[in-house]
Amino acid sequence: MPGAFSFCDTPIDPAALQATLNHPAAGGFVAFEGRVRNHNEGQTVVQLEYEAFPELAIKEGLLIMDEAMQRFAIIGAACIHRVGLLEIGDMAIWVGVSAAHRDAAFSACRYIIDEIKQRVPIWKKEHYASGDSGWINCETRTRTRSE
Amino acid sequence: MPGAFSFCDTPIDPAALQATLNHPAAGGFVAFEGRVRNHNEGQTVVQLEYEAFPELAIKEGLLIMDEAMQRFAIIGAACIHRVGLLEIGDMAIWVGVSAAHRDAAFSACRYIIDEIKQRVPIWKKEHYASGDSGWINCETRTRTRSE
Amino acid sequence: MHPIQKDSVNPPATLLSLQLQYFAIFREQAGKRSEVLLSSATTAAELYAELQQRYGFELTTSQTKAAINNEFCDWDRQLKSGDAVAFIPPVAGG
Amino acid sequence: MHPIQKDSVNPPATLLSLQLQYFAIFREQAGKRSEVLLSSATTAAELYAELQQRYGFELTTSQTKAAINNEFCDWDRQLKSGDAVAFIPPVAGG
Repeated sequence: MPGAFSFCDTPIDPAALQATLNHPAAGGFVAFEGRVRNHNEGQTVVQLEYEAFPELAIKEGLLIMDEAMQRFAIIGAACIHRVGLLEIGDMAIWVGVSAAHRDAAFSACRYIIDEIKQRVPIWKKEHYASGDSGWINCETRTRTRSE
Repeated sequence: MPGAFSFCDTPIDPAALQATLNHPAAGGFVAFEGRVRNHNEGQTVVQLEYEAFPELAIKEGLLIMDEAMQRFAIIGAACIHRVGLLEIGDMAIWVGVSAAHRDAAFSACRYIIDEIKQRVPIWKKEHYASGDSGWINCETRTRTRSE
Repeated sequence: MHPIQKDSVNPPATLLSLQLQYFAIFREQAGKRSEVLLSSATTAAELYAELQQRYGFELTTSQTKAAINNEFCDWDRQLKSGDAVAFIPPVAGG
Repeated sequence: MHPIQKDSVNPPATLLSLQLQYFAIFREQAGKRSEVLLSSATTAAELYAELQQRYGFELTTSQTKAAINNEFCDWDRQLKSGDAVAFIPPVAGG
């Protein structure tokens, strides 16, 4: 079972994706869901925008899934990331991993989300209650823009 | 939000329980699902039976949930464990944890399932393709019983 | 409290009425889910030894835990009449 | 390969036709999603320096990655005419 990585621009419904990871040898399943938080570094977030470089992001995402399949004794892994405008509480990413034993499922799920956050070309722009907005990890390293 | 721990004797549907963990400050959610595997220690498992000591198990389960709420920066945690006769692929346990950040959610979810497996009075009897059956962690420490 | 004084609280002749619950492998080996037992045991450990003799429980006290009135307890816990006692074989939930 | 020989493959007068894509903060600062650019840059780093001048990109090359034809590449990667180039500001998925 190869690892799956995809994007969507509508609400994530993990049920169908999770069903692809079911396997009679799978004793453990771990899922991570990233959701839009109402705060970040002391600011009140009202809305959030995700943008991806799709071709490169899919390529890098699939590479990470393959790395997870190689490094951990897992049966299947899948990830879907949403792009576009999201509201507080909306699911931005879902990662699911099935394995015979829970240790590999936890480790692989953690590996996948950590690597995605570091390597996959996806950007997040937060819109604050103050009216400000900013591209996370970009503006903070240069100056704060007010728009 | 106190941690929730409960038993059921019908298929687990985590959706309603997971909804109780939603919170606008929750940026990360981690779930663990334990399912009935088709094999264990070289034997083919065909069916599985869970039995609990309900009063003590609920007490110990709630204690573990409280420990997780104290030890990790999490927003909510819930667990449901099924008892009775389960088939291959059936969900035996679901643990869900929401937190502002993923590190706490992963750590707490792992803590909860590890402690439950070690401390909560629930027993598992596997029925094998060979016709044998055995109480896990009990028979293996004494002798293998054929019934 | 001197141990000898402590033991003398329940002289050997006194039989306690105990409510036993059996789970998992103990339920199968005892052939019952529960019973009321009259016992001369004064501690959880003595009661377990009695049940090992009666039902052939093979798990040692290091593999097993004792619970009285729905709380885990030490093996040297003194029993009193009316106690609800259960012994906990190695668990395997999740 | 001697570096001077390598540089001479693209003499300064030659303009390369490059397909640029801009994402996130670069898209906003450039004011466009993509463009075809005629450039005298010979490496990804030279091209990025040119765009910093043109659009005021403030992120340094240590904060940014280069990608050519949908693959990450080194900053000293030689450009050739027709390359699709994108610069990757710090990512924040998940």
